[in-house]
Amino acid sequence: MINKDAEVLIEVKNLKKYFPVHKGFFKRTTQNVQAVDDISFAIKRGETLGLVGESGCGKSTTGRTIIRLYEPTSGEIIYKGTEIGRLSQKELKPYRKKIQMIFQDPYASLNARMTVGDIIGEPLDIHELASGKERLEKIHQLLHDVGLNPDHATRYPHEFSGGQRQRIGIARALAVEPDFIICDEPISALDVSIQAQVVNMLEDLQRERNITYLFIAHDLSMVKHISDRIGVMYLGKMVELGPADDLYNSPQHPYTQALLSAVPVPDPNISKNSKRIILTGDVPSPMNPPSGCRFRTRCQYAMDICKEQEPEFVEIAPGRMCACHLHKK
Amino acid sequence: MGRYVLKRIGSMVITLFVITTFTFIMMHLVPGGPFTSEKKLPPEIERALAEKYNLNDPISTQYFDYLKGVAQGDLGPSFKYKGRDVSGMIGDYFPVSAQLGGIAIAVILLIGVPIGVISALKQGTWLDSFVMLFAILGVTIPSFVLAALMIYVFGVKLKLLPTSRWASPKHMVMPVFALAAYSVAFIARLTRSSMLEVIQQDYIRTARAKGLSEGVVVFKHALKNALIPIVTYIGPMAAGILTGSFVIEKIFAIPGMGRMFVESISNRDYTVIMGVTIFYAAILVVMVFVVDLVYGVIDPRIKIDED
Amino acid sequence: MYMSSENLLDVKNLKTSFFTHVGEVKAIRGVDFHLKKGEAIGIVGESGSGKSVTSLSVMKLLLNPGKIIDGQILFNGEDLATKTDKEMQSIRGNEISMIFQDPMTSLNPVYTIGDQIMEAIIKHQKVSKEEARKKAVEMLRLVGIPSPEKRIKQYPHEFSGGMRQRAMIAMALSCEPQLLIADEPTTALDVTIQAQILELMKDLKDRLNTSIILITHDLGVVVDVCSRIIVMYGGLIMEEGSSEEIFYNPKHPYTLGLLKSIPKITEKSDKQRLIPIDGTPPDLLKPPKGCPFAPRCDFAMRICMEQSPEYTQMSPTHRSMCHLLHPDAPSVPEINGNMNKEGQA
Amino acid sequence: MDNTQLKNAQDLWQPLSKAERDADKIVRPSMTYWQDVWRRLKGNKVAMGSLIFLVFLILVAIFVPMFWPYSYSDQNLMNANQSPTAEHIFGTDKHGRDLFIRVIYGARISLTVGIAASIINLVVGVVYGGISGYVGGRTDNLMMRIVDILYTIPLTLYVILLMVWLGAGMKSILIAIGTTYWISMARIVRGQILSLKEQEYVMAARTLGASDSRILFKHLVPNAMGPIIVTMTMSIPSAIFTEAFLSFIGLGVSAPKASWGVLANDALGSFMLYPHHLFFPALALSLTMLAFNFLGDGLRDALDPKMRK
Amino acid sequence: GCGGNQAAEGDEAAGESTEPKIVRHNLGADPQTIDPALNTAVDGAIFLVNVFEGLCKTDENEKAIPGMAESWEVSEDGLTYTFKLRDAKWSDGEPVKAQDFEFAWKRALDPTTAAEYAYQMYYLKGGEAFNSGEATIDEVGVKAIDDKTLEVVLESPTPYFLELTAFPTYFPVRKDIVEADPEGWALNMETYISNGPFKAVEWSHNDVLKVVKNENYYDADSIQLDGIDFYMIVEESTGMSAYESGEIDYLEHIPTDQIPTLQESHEDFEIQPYLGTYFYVFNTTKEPVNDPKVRKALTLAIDRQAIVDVVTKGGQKPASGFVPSGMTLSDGSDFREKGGDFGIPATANVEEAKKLLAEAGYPDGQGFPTIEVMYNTLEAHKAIAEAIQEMWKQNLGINVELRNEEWKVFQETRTQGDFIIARHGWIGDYVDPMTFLDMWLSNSGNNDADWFNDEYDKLIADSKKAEGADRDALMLQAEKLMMDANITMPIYYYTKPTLLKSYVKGVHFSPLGFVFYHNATIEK
Ligand SMILES: Nc1ncnc2c1ncn2[C@@H]1O[C@H](COP(=O)(O)OP(=O)(O)OP(=O)(O)O)[C@@H](O)[C@H]1O
Ligand SMILES: Nc1ncnc2c1ncn2[C@@H]1O[C@H](COP(=O)(O)OP(=O)(O)OP(=O)(O)O)[C@@H](O)[C@H]1O
Ligand SMILES: [Mg+2]
Ligand SMILES: [Mg+2]
Repeated sequence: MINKDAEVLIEVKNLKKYFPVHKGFFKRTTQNVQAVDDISFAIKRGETLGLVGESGCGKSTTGRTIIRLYEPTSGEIIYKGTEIGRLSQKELKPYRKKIQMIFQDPYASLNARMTVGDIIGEPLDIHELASGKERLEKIHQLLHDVGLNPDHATRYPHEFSGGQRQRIGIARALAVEPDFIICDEPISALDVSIQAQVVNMLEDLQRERNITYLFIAHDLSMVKHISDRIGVMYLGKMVELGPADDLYNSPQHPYTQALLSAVPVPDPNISKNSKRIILTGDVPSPMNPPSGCRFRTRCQYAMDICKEQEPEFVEIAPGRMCACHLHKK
Repeated sequence: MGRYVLKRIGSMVITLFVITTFTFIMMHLVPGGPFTSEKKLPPEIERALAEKYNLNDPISTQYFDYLKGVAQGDLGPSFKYKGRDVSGMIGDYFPVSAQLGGIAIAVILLIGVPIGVISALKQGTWLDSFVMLFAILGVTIPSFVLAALMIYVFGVKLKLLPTSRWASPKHMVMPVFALAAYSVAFIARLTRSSMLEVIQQDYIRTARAKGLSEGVVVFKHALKNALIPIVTYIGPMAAGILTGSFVIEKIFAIPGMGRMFVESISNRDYTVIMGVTIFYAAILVVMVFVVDLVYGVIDPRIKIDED
Repeated sequence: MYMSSENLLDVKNLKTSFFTHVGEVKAIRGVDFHLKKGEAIGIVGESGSGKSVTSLSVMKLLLNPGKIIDGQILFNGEDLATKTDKEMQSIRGNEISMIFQDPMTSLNPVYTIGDQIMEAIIKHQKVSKEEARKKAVEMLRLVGIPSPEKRIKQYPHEFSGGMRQRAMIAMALSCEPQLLIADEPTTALDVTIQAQILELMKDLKDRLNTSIILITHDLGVVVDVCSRIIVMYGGLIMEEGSSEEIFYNPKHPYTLGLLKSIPKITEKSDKQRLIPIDGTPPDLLKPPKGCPFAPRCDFAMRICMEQSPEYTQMSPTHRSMCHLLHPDAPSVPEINGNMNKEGQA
Repeated sequence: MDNTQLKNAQDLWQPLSKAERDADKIVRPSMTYWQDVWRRLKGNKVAMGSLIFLVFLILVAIFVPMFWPYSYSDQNLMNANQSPTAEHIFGTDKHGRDLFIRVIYGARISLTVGIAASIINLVVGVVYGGISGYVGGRTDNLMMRIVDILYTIPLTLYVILLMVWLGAGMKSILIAIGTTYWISMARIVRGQILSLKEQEYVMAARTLGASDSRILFKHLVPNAMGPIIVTMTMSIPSAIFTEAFLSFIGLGVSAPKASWGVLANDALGSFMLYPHHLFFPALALSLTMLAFNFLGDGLRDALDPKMRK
Repeated sequence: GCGGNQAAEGDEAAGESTEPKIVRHNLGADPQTIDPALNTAVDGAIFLVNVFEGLCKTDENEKAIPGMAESWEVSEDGLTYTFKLRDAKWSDGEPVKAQDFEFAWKRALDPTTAAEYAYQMYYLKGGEAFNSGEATIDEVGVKAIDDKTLEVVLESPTPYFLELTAFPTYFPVRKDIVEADPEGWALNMETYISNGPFKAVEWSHNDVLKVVKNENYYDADSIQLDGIDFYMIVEESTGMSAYESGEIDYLEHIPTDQIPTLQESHEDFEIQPYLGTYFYVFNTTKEPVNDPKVRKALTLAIDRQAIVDVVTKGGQKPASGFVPSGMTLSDGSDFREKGGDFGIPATANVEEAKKLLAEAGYPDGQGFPTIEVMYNTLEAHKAIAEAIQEMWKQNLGINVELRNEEWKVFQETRTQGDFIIARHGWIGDYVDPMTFLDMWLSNSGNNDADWFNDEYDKLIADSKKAEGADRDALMLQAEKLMMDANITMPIYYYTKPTLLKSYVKGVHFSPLGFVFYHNATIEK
């Protein structure tokens, strides 16, 4: 489905995002939240990369840093060969058309006081893509594209169901005809039947327009369904990355294993027989992550080395990367 | 925490300095001086007065001398009240204003908050509409009209209460009420809207689900959460009320600081204007600071020493 | 139909409405179900189908415009619907506890976790503060919160989402209720924390013989904990049955639609399209006079728009409300046949 | 089941096509935001009553002086201090002027002051508070300290200065009120913006490349409209009374023109003897304020699309 | 629903004869000082005349009678006065000495004291020179010959000098006490030693100033009151309420609107004379009032009777000359009556006014520019201005606009001549026409009309040297000159409406605004 030789659309190199915690008399930065700590990956045109991990591990931060809602602390964000991590907001404006985002919360990400038409029309206005009658036609076209009725343009977000709202968000993202869309948990807030509607639509759009996705979610079955490759994050680090099926069938990192075992299976027979790896202990604070491997405090295989040395993120099989001392030969 | 307090005190001092400077400049820009009077003084007398109060010095010198004095805790002599100094005058009048204001604040809280709570709980009932109608009227009817009406009814007609002065608890009833009315109304509206919001919160439902009685739910769980906007309003309001209301003090002939301040402006009593402004500003910035501290007490999520 | 004497909870023809200024929102339009001691049932359904309102009705915690307008809620044989607020206070938190949908907002942010747990214990068990504290610590330990002695002094915002959820559970269980209502206890959590909580609930059910109503739209979660499932839609129960019956032998197009729309993590990568249920839920201000699901139902018939279907009982535990089950109806293989092979395997 | 249904029982079991299923979906007429606000407002009886009252008052203030037999300045000293009669329905004041027409004329001034002040207040307060809250950090701190300072500087001094520099008149009043009245609005808007700016729809707008001013004024301010309107309506009476105070210092419109605040102030000394001097202006003011408050509450609801149905 | 009057009676002021006889007098504002040398205000003076006593006192006709001075001699040239002091004591029992007077007067003139009313003592030889630093303290013409003899030398003969010695600035102070704490002695009631019928015991600022009978007063036996409480209720309507509810016995700032009803029905109400003129001043350098005809027309076009009857209501008299009545000439006749009315009737003379206006080039008011009338912010001034505005409009067909300013700003504006017509008022400092006439001297700081007339200056200068009938004639001539020039538009002569409880008897009011409780008593 993905052309193996397709060009790399977006590449992230050694991306770090620390949030300063201010304290004290002169507002000195005394501590950092290491929300994203040195992660690298690349996504090819037309590909979907899934990103999973525990709550608070830095998935959203990764997405938001790529789209430059946050200033990266260090590292590079390369879009079609251009470094965009350091551009000013002004220089960034043309790229705002190319990279778009769909937000987690379909309720909060639409301004309740704007009509759907104005919400979808806003990117057109900002980038002066269309005006007057043309603008209206474009809005109607977009609504049609995401499976809504052009009549809906004069309604307000709260008059729609969650799934429909998420479609409005998608129509807004599509208005500028982007190449790359970051989907930050676009379906987590929706119920199952509506999740399916949205996922289907994303897939259709990808097929028609060759759009590239970074798909963030914690619902592993859905991520697996939509993604070509999946990255697993833990406490600001990428711990495993590989093709969706391979990763599911043979998870290599202990955290990935725990994660997969915890997925509830909607099937009474399987559910009753499955065994779970229940993680013990709490998620360590990203303000002072554990030394060495960040997962070691909750890892059932933790060894001495895990405490001393941080495992490298290396290729352990063709197309599969993992950061764990267990795989060091 | 200690550092935070230091930092806040630093910014208070800067704010006070700017206020002092502005007031000083404005005061000297305003026409008329302390010795302007209907019968013009002979030039030699004016000269002698200017000499005595250092008004012949360049404005900048006067300003820095004044600041020096203030830094040493000396607010200077009054120009109009012969022989009295500003600190002494504040010492005479502030306690009265503070007493009146303190009681009024207590009344505001003890009446305004429960009224707001009740009308929020009875939202949409006649009780609610009735209370809110009064609240709007309370905001609409200015305190001087209210005071005059009360004096007429309770002082002159019914002879229940003394009309003026500040001597016994009986003397306090009307001024306190006239002073509190507006804020009672305001607080009631504020409390109501804030309670309406809180009462719908999930954690109130949780409290009910625990089987707690309605009183505990409302006054322990809901009210504390609804206090933030109330406290925000009360801070600056308290500074204003404690330092005295000109209108109330004048109408009820109460020897307070509000009266003194407005009179000092009409008198162009420079040092008094400055002294009271600084005093008021100091109370205000302290109040704003106290509000911030209280935020932290009420709501543990608010971290005051990280801004 | 049921031996009501065995039942801890027996809800009969419950109707609940919200009297808003735009009109009456008929959120629950006649719901019957029951629950035995030590039993866990799941309520599933789309957003807005009335799951939360049902549970809030049982607790009698509906907010202002909401009113129970008809029906009985028999708890241990007593009708909660006719009880006063005062009488309910001794039942709530004591005999029936509830875990609310959103753990982030369901704890009072201005009191410590300990305060909030102890409050209920002191109120219902009439113990001293010190004993209540001990009990609270013990409860927190039970739900797996490390060093509970320290944690008890912290405020909700100092807890992670999963910890808050567990604190809520500790609070709900602190008085050892006979009935626990858990309203979407895990929606906001990621799978690993969700797994911990589900484990805990099963454990409590087994150890304390607590009855559980688990409300969710995540079918995987229901299957994990519950033996019986109620499927709600538009304020009505569409179908009810044991988990096996619901999963392998659904008799309602809505249940079928729900099941079809979930991707299977076990599926191979030859990707199939997901099969969603198109359309939107009904407007409960003007509930359709026929079957509420009819406008979205692929098999809808004229009668479905005209007339509300009756329940058809398939087995002692399995019933469904669909015109397709009527003998006159045309046969639809998905419903009338046993379509799910796995069920027989 | 009744008979009619049984008759075409066969028909009843016919599967429906998709189009038929969609047939009874309710289609809402399409309207613009403002049409919608207006429609919602119309549904609110109290708010509409208030609006009608205010419009009526404004019309009366504009047109009644044109045909009323007396003007606000016509004196008849021999007729002073009359109680209401058929001839002078509100009675006369101490110069024997018709109190009714003076109250009506006062409405022109007080309403202009009240409305204009709240508009200035709205514009300055919202922009200032909006910028302070939106930009945040040091700018916010600085801007809020400036607000503290403005709040503390003696108003009387400031107003006297204005009077000396600008002279009396409506313009000066508006400047005086406009420069000092927006402070509480600024504080409130700032608070709202601080909490709103972290919302996801703001992030969304930013990813679209929206400029800061667009985000502030198209996204944030409309969402803070509730508290803004409440603050605005609550500030109208104090603006009207501040005008009376300004007139006292000499900044106001010159006598014999008189606003409600001035009428009420002047009547205070003699209200025991001539209660009607105080009663009518105070009544006009209170009714107007009630109307503004109810209209404000209604408008707040109407501006919120969630109240639609 | 309560007992009405009875309740109040039983409350505080129950009329038992054993009760101390204390009058509760509302002073209004808190005195800015009660140091006799520094006081400039009437409220302070009301207090001072009851606790201090000068060389002379004044009788009911405002003529000097012996006070601290038993007797006096005046030299032929009228320049040297020799006072013989009686055996009087200070309130602490010390004797009152001539040195106390010398000290007090020199202190008032001393530039370092910076007394605003020092000019009240410029009559003393070398007084003005010392005050402006051009002479030494020893050159001032006051000297204690011995403990009981005081010699005073004047700059020029001053017929009203004896009355001046009854004025508070001339009161003696105790040298030892004042020198010990020159600023603070008058604030601490312990050190506030006085020599009058009462002595101060408590001063709670802005609230009450209490005095009690001074047992050391030489005439203590005739003092029947036990004390006076001076209250400070500023707000007129509150004062009125306090009076009505029986909290105070004396009130003099009465809300205007209440006066007619009080006058009709209240036995306590009385209108006292008050030496002052309320007038508008024209800026004689500004168009169009630089034309005397215009000024005259404006002066004639207002109905003063209507103003006092309907607007001010305090029993004021319409003013037709600048100097108010109440001051006698050497032959005992009233200055005002002698001076005549300059053709200014109590009601408007519209015809004459119109004629003059037409002569000035504005027939029927046509072409008359819209000018501004200024007043300082006060309800009473506004009411008068509004009435006058309307009268001019109706009678002359001219439009004027009203403008009000804050008091101090207004004074600056008026001094700087930044006006066309401005409200003015003048209260006499002493009971002699000169206190009104010398304000229009070319070198007077109070000549806001900017009217400079050499002839006038000469008349006044001559009158200061003259005596008896000559002096009277010169002053009358001067007033006529100034009135004919129409630089002012007199409106009314002040009065002082008062409310005094009928059980308080024997209170004396002076036209300078002072209230004497020397012979007062309470009879209930
Ligand atoms: N603006 C911010 N300031 C400070 N810390 C932040 C900020 N945004 C995120 N963080 C911190 O960064 C870490 C990663 O947050 P992020 O939102 O990226 O997690 P996530 O993986 O998206 O989690 P979830 O699944 O809950 O959405 C968290 O510890 C969070 O507290
Ligand atoms: N306070 C209220 N006022 C009006 N309608 C309400 C109110 N609360 C709930 N409803 C309506 O009742 C219906 C049922 O809501 P309920 O909360 O039970 O849904 P749910 O099944 O719990 O959905 P979710 O999965 O989103 O929690 C909905 O249509 C909702 O709009
Ligand atoms: Mg996230
Ligand atoms: Mg729910």
